Formats: sequence, C-alpha cells, structure tokens
Amino acid sequence: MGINDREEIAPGIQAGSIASPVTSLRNFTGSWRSERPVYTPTDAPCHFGCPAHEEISAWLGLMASGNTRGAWEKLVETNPFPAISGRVCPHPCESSCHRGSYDSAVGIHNVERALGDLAIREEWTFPMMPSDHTLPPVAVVGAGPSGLSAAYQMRKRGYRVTVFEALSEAGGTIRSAIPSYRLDRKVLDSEVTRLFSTGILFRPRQRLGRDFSLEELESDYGAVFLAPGAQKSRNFDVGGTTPASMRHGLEILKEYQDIGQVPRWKKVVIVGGGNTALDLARVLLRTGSGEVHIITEESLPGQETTKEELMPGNPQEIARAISEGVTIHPNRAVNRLILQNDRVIGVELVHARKKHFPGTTGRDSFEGTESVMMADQIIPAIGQILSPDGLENIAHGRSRLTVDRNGFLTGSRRIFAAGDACPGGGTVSHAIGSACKAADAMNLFLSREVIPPDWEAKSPLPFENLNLNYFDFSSPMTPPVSSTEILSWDEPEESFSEEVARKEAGRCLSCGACLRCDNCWTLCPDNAVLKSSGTNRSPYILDYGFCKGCGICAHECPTGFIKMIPEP
Amino acid sequence: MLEALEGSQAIARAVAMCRPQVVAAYPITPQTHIVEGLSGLISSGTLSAQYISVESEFSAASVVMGASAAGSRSYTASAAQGILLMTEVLYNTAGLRIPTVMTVANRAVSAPLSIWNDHQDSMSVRDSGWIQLYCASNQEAVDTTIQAFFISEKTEIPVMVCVDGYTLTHTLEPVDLPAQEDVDAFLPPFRFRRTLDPGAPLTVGTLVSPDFFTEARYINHQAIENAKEIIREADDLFFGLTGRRSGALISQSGNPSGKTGVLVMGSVFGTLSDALASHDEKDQIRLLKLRSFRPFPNEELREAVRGLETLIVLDRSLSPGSGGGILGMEVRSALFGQKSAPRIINAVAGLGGRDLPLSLLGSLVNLSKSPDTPEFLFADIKRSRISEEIFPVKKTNHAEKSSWKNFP
Amino acid sequence: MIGIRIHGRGGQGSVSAAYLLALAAFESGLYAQAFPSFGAERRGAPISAFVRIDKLPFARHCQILSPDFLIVLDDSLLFLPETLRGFDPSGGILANSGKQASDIMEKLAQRGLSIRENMKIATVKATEISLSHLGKPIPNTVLVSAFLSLTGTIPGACLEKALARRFSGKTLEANLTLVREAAVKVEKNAWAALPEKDRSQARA
Amino acid sequence: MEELPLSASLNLLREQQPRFTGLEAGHRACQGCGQALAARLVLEAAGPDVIVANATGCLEIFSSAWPESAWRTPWIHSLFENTAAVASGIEAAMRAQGKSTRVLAFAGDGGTFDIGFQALSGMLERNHSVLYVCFDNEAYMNTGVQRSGSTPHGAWTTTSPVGSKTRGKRHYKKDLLSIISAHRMPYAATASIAYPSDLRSKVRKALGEEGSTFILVHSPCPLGWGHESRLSVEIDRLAVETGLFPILEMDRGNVINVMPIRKKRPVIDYIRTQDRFRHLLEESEIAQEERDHLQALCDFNIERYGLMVGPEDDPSRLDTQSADTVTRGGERWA
Repeated sequence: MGINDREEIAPGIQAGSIASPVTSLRNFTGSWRSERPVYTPTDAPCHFGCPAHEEISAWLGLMASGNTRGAWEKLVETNPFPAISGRVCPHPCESSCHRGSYDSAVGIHNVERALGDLAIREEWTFPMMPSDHTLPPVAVVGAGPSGLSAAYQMRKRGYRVTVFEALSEAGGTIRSAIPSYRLDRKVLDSEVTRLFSTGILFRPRQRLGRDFSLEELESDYGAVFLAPGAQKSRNFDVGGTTPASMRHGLEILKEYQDIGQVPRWKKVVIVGGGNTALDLARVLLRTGSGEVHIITEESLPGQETTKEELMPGNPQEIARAISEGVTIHPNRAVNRLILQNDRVIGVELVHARKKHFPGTTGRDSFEGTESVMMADQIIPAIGQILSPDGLENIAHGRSRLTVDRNGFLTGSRRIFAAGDACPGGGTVSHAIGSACKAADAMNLFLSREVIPPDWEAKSPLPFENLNLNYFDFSSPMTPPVSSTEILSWDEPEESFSEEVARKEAGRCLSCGACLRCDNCWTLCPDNAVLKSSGTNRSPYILDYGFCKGCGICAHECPTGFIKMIPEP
Repeated sequence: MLEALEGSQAIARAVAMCRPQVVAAYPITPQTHIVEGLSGLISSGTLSAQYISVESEFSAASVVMGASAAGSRSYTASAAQGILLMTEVLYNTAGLRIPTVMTVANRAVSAPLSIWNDHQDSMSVRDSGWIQLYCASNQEAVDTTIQAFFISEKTEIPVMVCVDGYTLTHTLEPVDLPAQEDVDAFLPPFRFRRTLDPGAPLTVGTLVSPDFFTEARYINHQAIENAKEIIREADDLFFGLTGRRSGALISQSGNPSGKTGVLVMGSVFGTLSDALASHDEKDQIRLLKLRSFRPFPNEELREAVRGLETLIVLDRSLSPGSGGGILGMEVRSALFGQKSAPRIINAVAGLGGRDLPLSLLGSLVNLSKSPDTPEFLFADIKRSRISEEIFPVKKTNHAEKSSWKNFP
Repeated sequence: MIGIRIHGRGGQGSVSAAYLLALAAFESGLYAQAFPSFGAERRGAPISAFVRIDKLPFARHCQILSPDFLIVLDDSLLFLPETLRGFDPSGGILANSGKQASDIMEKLAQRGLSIRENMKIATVKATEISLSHLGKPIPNTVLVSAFLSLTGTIPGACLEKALARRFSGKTLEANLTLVREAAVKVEKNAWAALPEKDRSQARA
Repeated sequence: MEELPLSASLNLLREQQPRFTGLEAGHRACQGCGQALAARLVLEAAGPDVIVANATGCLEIFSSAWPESAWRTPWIHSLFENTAAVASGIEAAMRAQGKSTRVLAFAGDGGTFDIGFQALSGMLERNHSVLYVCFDNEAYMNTGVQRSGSTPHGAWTTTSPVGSKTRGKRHYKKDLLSIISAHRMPYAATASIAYPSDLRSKVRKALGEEGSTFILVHSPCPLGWGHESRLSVEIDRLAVETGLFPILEMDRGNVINVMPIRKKRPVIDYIRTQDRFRHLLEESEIAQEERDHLQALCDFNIERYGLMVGPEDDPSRLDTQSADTVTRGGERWA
C-alpha cells in the first residue's frame, strides 16, 4: 500500500497513460456554477404597444420562418380582422418596436395587412370549436369591431352567439366613418362575411332601448356583451358659444358614407388630431372644399416628440394628409370662435402643448401667442362619447361605461363591455383588444363562474437586453403603390406580396423570444447547450450537469431570451 | 553476403531493410553519412519512405514520434548536441511508450567543442526511458539496428542503437548484410496497438495526477525491465536466421575463469580483443562486453563477474563531481553488497576521440596489480597537457601517478 | 597485418583512396579496414586516412600508430614531420611526384627527417595521369593502382572490381584505363618482400 | 423553467447533436474560456477524420486530465514546442500509409509565437499538409499569465507588470501572420470566436488546401485578461471592431480578403472591458499617451488592411456570411 492510497475512482493506468475519448463526461462541471442561465420568455414591446395585445413577434416569427398560414392563425387568435386593422390601425406597436431604436421599426401593419389580404384571397377559414349547446348563449350588442371581436372570441370557444345591431349592416364606425381610400369596402365585407360564416347569429336593425332591453338580454342569455360604441359627439365647448351651424366631424363623415356628398367650404378648420380629423380633412379635399386646416394641441411625429405628445392619428395618414394639401397646425389650441351673427368666420388660436410631465393631463396654453385664422367653417373632431340610449340604468349619465380591466361592468351581474363605450378607446385595435380580454373573462365566468382578477401589467423586454451585434442594419420594405392619382378614392398602396411580407417579418428582432439562431448552442464553451427536435418555445435544453454558468449564452442571446439567475 | 562497407552506409542499408515509413533527421557529425545514405536510398527508389529534412534534432525526434504514434515505422539518427537537444522529446517518446529506433553516432558533448567519439551523449540521456544498446563493430551495428526495430515494437519502448562515431561510422570494414527475406521474416510489418486512428480515437499524452504518476512511472520501469527478455529473444531469433549474435545483454570473451575482468561498451571491445590475443597474461583476463546499458542487466552482470578478483570498468563518459564514470557507478551499484564481489577499478579513457590503442589492455590490467590504484581514475590523462596554472607539475596524487606510469 | 597511411590535401581523395584500397584488398579475399583521420579540416588542409590489411579477421578500432607504408598524394606534404611520424623506415613511401626517389631521399635528409639507406621510395606522376584520363587532378586512384603494382599482394583485377562498385559507364571506363596505365608506371612487385610483423597478433 | 429530462436522455441527446463535437463537455476550462470554444468550433468544421497534435498549454491541460479526456478525435500531446514537428510526423505517416486523414496542430500563442516557432517554421517550409491552429490568448495563461510575443503593447501580465518604472508590456504584439505568410504557404488566416461561421468556413477552406495552412484564432481568456466570463465573445468582437485584431485571409502570402469592420469602435471600448489594461484608464498624461498609442495601432491596422469599406450604415458593404448575423432557425449556423 502506498502513501497515497485513496478510494479508487478510475481504472488502472495503462501503458502510455492513454485515455478513452469523451470520458470527460464523467466530470460534471455544473458544480462550478454560481449562476445559471434560464430560458425566460419575456413579452416584446410591440405586444405592450398593441392595444389588442397581439402576440406580434410570434406571428412575425412564424411568417419569417415560412409558415404563412400558421402566422395568420396566430394573428387571428386575437384579431379576426387583420385586413382591416392592417389598414386603419395607427399601429402603436411600431412606435414601441425596439427595432425602431436600432434602425427603423418593423412594418408590422404592412405584414398584418398582407396576411389579412392573403387570407381573403385564399378564403382561409378560422379555426373554430363546434357549437356547444351545453354552454350558455351569449348576447352581443353592437356589430362594430369590438362587438364582432367579442362574438368571434366566444364563438371560437363553442358558444352560441347572437349579435344585435341597430343598423342594417355590421361594421360600426369602420363602415360608417372610414373613407374608402383607407379601407376598401370589399375588404370590410369579406372580413365580416367570414366572421358570420362561423355561425354567429346576426340580428340587424335591432336598437337597444327601442327593440329590446338590457333586462331582457340578461334574463335570456348567460352573459351580455355591450359594444355600443360612442355614438355621441363630445361637446365642443369654446367660451360657451356654439353656433347652430356647427357640425361634428364624425357626423359629416357618416353623411358622406351614407349619401356620397358633403357641403363645400372655401376654407375650413378642423379641430382635433385623431384619425377622424385626418379622414375628414382628406374627404373634404376630395369633395371640393378649398383650404383645409387642422388644429391640434398635439405634436407632429418627429425625433423629439414623445409618445404622449404625439397626434393620435395614424402617422402614415398624417403624412398623406400633408402631401395632399392639408395644413396641419400642431401645438395649437382654439381659444375662442370668431362669429359674425351666428356664423363662424374665424378662430383665435394659441400656442399650446399637451402636458407631458408624467402623471399630468390636459394642456398648457401660452399667453401672448394668440393669433386669428379666418375660416368659413369650423368642425370639431375631438372624439365621441357614449350615447345613453337603453343604457340609462348602467351609464348613470357618464360618458363611458365603468368596467374593470377585464371588461366586467361594475355593479352588474353578467354584463361585460368593451370598445369605444369604455374608457381608453378610440381605435380599432383597442376595440379588438378590449373585446378579446372581455371575452376571456366572459368565458371564465360562464364556464367556472369566476371573474378573473384584474389583468396585471407586466413589463416588456428592456432594449438593453437585446444583443444587436447580431443584426444587420436594414430598411423596411415599402409596399407597392397602386394609385398615383392625387386625391384618389382608391387605396394608394397594394399589400405586400407574401415574399416581401416574409422579408419584412424577418426584420423582427424577436424580443424576448427564441429566434432559434443557435447562438447559445454555438457559443457555449462547455457544450452545455443541447439542441433538441422539441417544438417548445425553444429547441434548446440546458444541461446543468456541465454548465459552468459563464453567462456567454445569456449575453450573446440576440433576443434577451436567456436570463442568468442565482443558483438555488 | 559479406561486403566491405563504411559503417554509416552499412547502417543505412540495414535500416532500409527494416522498411521504415518515415525517416527524419538533422545533420550532425558524425551521424551525417547514415542519413545521407538513407536519403540516397529513398531518392533512388530503393526504399519507399517519407524522408523529412527537419530544421533541428528536436524536430527530428518529434517527427518520428508523431509518425510512430500515427502507426508508421520510423527512424532517426543523431549525435552529441543533437541528442541533448532531443532530450525532452526522448523522455516524452519513452514515457508515451512509442516505438522508434535511433542510431546514436556517439560523440563527446561540448564544451569544449569536440566532434570526436565518446559516450557522453547517450549517457546523458540514460534516464530518458529508452533502451540503449552499444555496438562493438559495424557488424553488430547492422545486426543490432535490425534487432532494435523488433525489440522496440515488441516492447513499445524506443531504442537507441549506440555506435561509436567515426570509429565505427566512418570505418570501412567487411560487414555481412542479411538477406532482405530474412529481415522480412524476422521483422513483421509495424502494428501499433495505441495508434492515432480516427476509427478508434485515443487520447495520448494525458496529464497524470500525483495519485497515478508513480504508477505510470512504475509501468515504464517494469516495461524496460521486461525488455531484457525481448532483447535476448531478438538476439536468439536473429542467430537462428543469420548465425550471428550481438551479445544479448552482456557477453564475455577471453578466459571465463580469468581473475581480472575488463568491462567495456562499444568499439573498444574489438581493440581489446585483438590485444588480448597477444597478451602475456591472457589466461588471467576476462573481457566483458556490455551491450545493453538500458535495461541494465544487473543479474547477468553479477553472473558474469563471478570469480573475478578485480573488475576494471572502462568508461567513455563522465559525471563530473560524482567521483566516477557513469558506467562505473552503474556497475558498482549492481555489485554493491554482493558476496565476493570483485574489487572495482573505474577508469575513464578515450574521451573526445582520444585513441584507445592496443596497449590499453596491458595498461588496464597493470592497474589491478597495485593496491594503491584508486577506485576511479583518468586512465589516459597527459598531465603535461594541462596548464601549470591549474595543475602544478610537482603536485601529484595517486590517480595521476598511476595513469602517468602506464601511459607514456 | 599491414598498415598504410595515406596523406593528401582535402579534396584530393585521400579517404576515397583508403576506401578503394581496402575494397580492393577485400575483393582479393583479405580482411581490410579503412578509416579517415577524423578531422575538422576543410579543403586544402593536410589530411590523412588509414588502411589495415590482414589475412585473418581482426577487430581493433584503434589508430595506426606506425604505418608500414605511406601513400602521399601531394609531394609537398612529404617533407612535413607529421607525414613521417611513426613510419617504420623498413616500409615504403609512394608519392605523387615528378621527382626522382633519390631527390626525395636527399631532401628528406636535408631536413633531418628520419631516413635510412635503401629506404623504399617510389614516385608516379599521378596528377598528370589523372588529368589525361579523367580531365581532373585527382591522383588517388593512380596511386592505389601503383601501390598494388609495387606490393604485388593484391591483383590489379581486384582494384578494377572495387572501382566497378563505385563507378559505371564512361567514368568507370576511364578509371579502368587509368589504373592499367598507372600499374605499369612503377616497378611491379618491387616491394614484394613485405614485413609480416603484425601477423602474429591476428586473432586465431 | 424547463423540466429537466433524465441525465440519461440528455446523454442520448448529446450523442445526437447535429454537429461534430470534437471537444466534449466535462473539460476543466475556466468559465467563459475562449480557447475551449474556439477548439470545438475548429473541430466542428474539420469533422471526425482528423488527428490532433496539441502543444502543452491550457487546452491540453484542461482537456486531458487522465483518466478523462474531452476529445473525440485521436489526439496527442507531446511537448510545448514541438507540436508542428509532431504533426509533421503524423502527416508523413498518413502519406506513407496512403490515408486521407487530415492532421491538425493546436497550440497557444506561447507555443506558436515563441517557443514552438522554429518547429512551426520548419513545418511550413516543408509544406506538410497540416492545419496549424494557434489559439491566441496573448500570454502564457497556463503558467499564470506571463507575457508572450503575442501580448499586446501596454497590457499587464505578471512579467510585464505595472509599477512606477514600467506600465505593462513595453513591446508590440509580434506580427506573426506576416512572418507566417513569408513562408508563402497556400493559406493563412486570422479568425475570432466572435465570428464562428467565419472561423468554421476558414477551417474548411484550409483543409481544402494541399500543404501547410495556418489560422490564428483570437481567444479571450477571462482569467488572464481580467474580464467577466460572460464577455468573452463580446470582447473578441470589440477586438475586431476596433481594428486591434484584424480578420484576414492570405493566399501564398498575399492578403486576399479582410472582414470589414461592421461598426467601428474606439479602442477605449475594448480597453475598458479588461483589467489587464486598467492602468491605461487612469487620468494621467502617460495613460492618455498609451491610449492614443493603442488607438494609433488600431488605425494603422484599419488603414493597412483596408478594414473600413464604404459608409457604416450601408448594409450591402458587409459580408454577412462572415459577420455572423443571426437568422431565424439557425440553419446557417449548423
């Protein structure tokens, strides 16, 4: 026995002290680790930016990897009208896109539109559960984007759904107010037709409070979803004087959609910075008005403009309006109207700025910057509020219905609501998103009789967690121009071809989600990352038996999908 | 068939008959003619092998190590500084148990610079783990070279064939080269168990912890001890083929019951043999030829010296400050504590090419006759050739006195 | 056993001469050994080489301290003390020279070098002969041939065999003519009575 | 968190990885070792039909502690300075045996720039068909961070310390590639672990050549350079983007290709990441001068090899294949 006797841990030594290949696998270096990498999916900022909470990076990913149908199906899990929202949504997702801080944001709406159009062309149908008669029926009031979305979400889960609509056609504000150059009517019709083909019962010309009451619905249906929209224009209150001749922007747009014509003015001033103002301005130019001015207290898009200060209108529409000849006066507010008798002949403007200090609302107007602009008409386009018809018992005279974050109507038993009738609305994507969320809650309520707790805000992947060294600079794809005629009523752009859409989707940085780029697998000095054929969120498995915790995988992960956490 | 050949050419021809696949060498006197001969044989197509003209002996040793490790029979040759430059690789090759054969054209090690023969070079790497066989003639050089491949490949230990530089390498004399068929029968094609093969990958050259290093060294030691049997076997088998022996581990001539023994390595053995034939006291003299210095044949040596009163060990190398020549120390160590061990006189002579004449035998034998002869002496030193500054003429001691007396 | 020392200058072929002589002896059935003086000299320097010849096998590898014969490839070397060192004056000196043997004797005497009466000295104009046959001043082969002719122990045919081992074609032809011519330039068997002084030491 | 499959199924999965893992897990390299990564990448491209000769150094030590070996290829370690010669011998053996197995020589900068240079030069001169890969971590790391011929100017090591008389290494990093290329061999290149696709394609290119080829792979060493282990790849990218370590290809001594700098970075960005340059960050005249000096060396490289091609924001100027941008699905990295 030698002086160094120890427990035998190895076979006896041989001539030449040779070792057999890959016997190091007996040596588990995982014990070296004080931190371990963990694959941790984090939501992308676009997901937070999107009022519909679409899983944008997921469907962009599917699109980029060649699965177009899968991308569309992922997209319509949340949004049943991609062809519509791809055209009319102001796409705040793109403003929040991290790629925008690198070179320029992914053209998400263009890919969405392309997918929607492709689905129409290919006549793809929604994945649906068959109707389940054991589930309680659901009533939906209002066939605008919010009501239709809720109906779709419930129908998809197997519920029998009836949609009540005051007008003769479904579509709500999308149909009544958005001009054809922004949304071809055929696109709207196709999306609505596909939706109703899923077996949703549509009851047009049924006005709440006139043809049926909320109480009746409550007793006949398991749950009621209210999506009446905001049918009443917000009061334009300037110094207490409102001339009789003044008309609201949405009214004029609806009039154009209904009868195909509107009055002409030599010089018109539209007040408001949203899409209604922009649509109206452009419609007025097309219908023969002379000068069209937009007055908005918000700012034009630009490098220095914060999200809070920005005009809510679709940036692309702003650019188009300007190029068509609309004059926009940003950071201005109307101090008073200048009247001659009952007629407006001008407005007094003042420099103003929307309050943008965190936690503040309203605006600051700056004395000493007043000016006068003469005009023969002033049209407020400053938003809509709830019309109380039939809702008196629940509206209590407020401009919006009071709901929690799940869309559950405060104080009600089985009523949910979403869309423009609720706070925070005003866009198609909000309508879709809030309806989607309410539908989730409704489903939970109907199947388990519970209301889920308020939706909790998570935070998106911070920009710093991306490793941008792995991405080349690239410019966004631009859609082909279809109409070069100025002031055309046709859509100015065609949608992306599938190939171009795929390229654009490929620009997605996949924030917080696995790109399957193989970086972790390739760059691990300890071969502790294994690739598997598994189709989970990522195809990689960390072998903690060998991972020494160096952190290279996390640092080099281009999408911030890997986090280092202290060893338990 | 007997041919008159220069030693180097004979060795080159013998190597070629062993069909090495890779030869690598760097020129150094007096090894150069061997590798020139081999590159000539390759150039003329007589031998099919890769000849790698490296940029140093260090690389020569490394190339043959790599080649053998990758399964090709390999060969190199060097001398003196070349051997010392190789030292690190020599230890490595032996430690990894990679078979290869190297001819050492024995030469003194600088400084002072000497290109002439002694054994300092191979002796300096005696602990590298290589087998070391010393040759007394060019015939033995040829036969031992062929046996060396057999021994190396069977033991998986590299073998140095030590041939006195110039004295043998540059001397033309009759040599009987065996027939190629006989060599082929004696030496099967090289198959290395631990070869580098992508089909069966092995890791060679590992880091061995203190827990196992001793065992690894023990294996190496045991293997070279076991090589004695293989060395004998090779000599026997070779005898069966050619009728010639090279003396296995140790051999003797003269009177086996003579009381005075003279033990040498290398070509001086022939000179002493010739001298013995006409020596007045030839019946009293037993000549011992040590062929295998590594492994050192302790047992066989003890047997060979049985009955001797005096054993004179002639050393062709020196370990300064050790109080002896290197071979002398080994012999003393082997015989230490043996009952009736002979008196041992260790004489260093023939350093740096100093001629060892026929008269050497008589001089050595005379040493045994004086009880005053020290245990160790420089046998052929010429005091007049040392600066008086260092060595005042009047000052004498026993060692110098006795050598002075015997070497006019 | 006889010992022969060959003196020349680097480049004249002294070592080759030694090897050639040993080879010829070997071809004739004798035992022979040849080796150079192992020096570090370069072209032009005086160098020497050695040959041992015996009827019986021998094993020694020591230097030849007292040669029986000297073969001198350049007569300017004849008068250096090193050339004659250890030379047994009962033997013979063969030199590449245009001088007469007597002139050489005289000059040796003048320089006080060890000579004795009737010392065997022979000369041959080896450089001239080699130039005429080979076009090069390489006197070694001529001298080996002359030496064999003088001593008579080894037939000229053995030298021709030895040459055939080294050369072929035109070079061999030229060398063969050259050695035949050289053989007759000296007195055949003049030195036939060779000393047998070492024979007794040969191994049985 | 993912549920851990049994280690047995992990081992099975490990065996099925869609790449050749010549250097397996379980080796004892430091956390974040650049050399371990580089060696695996090289073998990934080379494949299993190779024999590796490895010089003494970290790579050898951490991969071959008996009785465990991390190698899947036949592999031999002999000495520090003879790798090129051992590889020459193996290659000669392969030729002698008529085999097509390729020979790789692995060594660090010590074994290549310094002690093993003679053997390397000999191998190149004889033009053995060996791919010699130098894993350049710019100092003798195996013995505890001593300066080598490859250590950059100004860098601290234990033998180029920072004190009142000396401020890190006095001399410049040896321009090895120029010396190597003077052998006029078929192919020589530099590469970086920050660009694995480029490295692998260079290995494949080198192995496609007959004759000697050489790749110098910049391989960060967290221990010796004093940086966080997670930054090994990042730092190597900076070494390239500052111009301090140019990525080149040479054909018979002529530069035939360079990797353009994607995004030019000042050398201070590189220096700041590593403790070995910490003394250069001081607010002093001498530190400023050294910083400027290193910047000048970078600028010199950029100018000498033409590393800036066209405006930085023009994506078309980049060789995206070698720049190693990611693609969804990872096919390009397979």
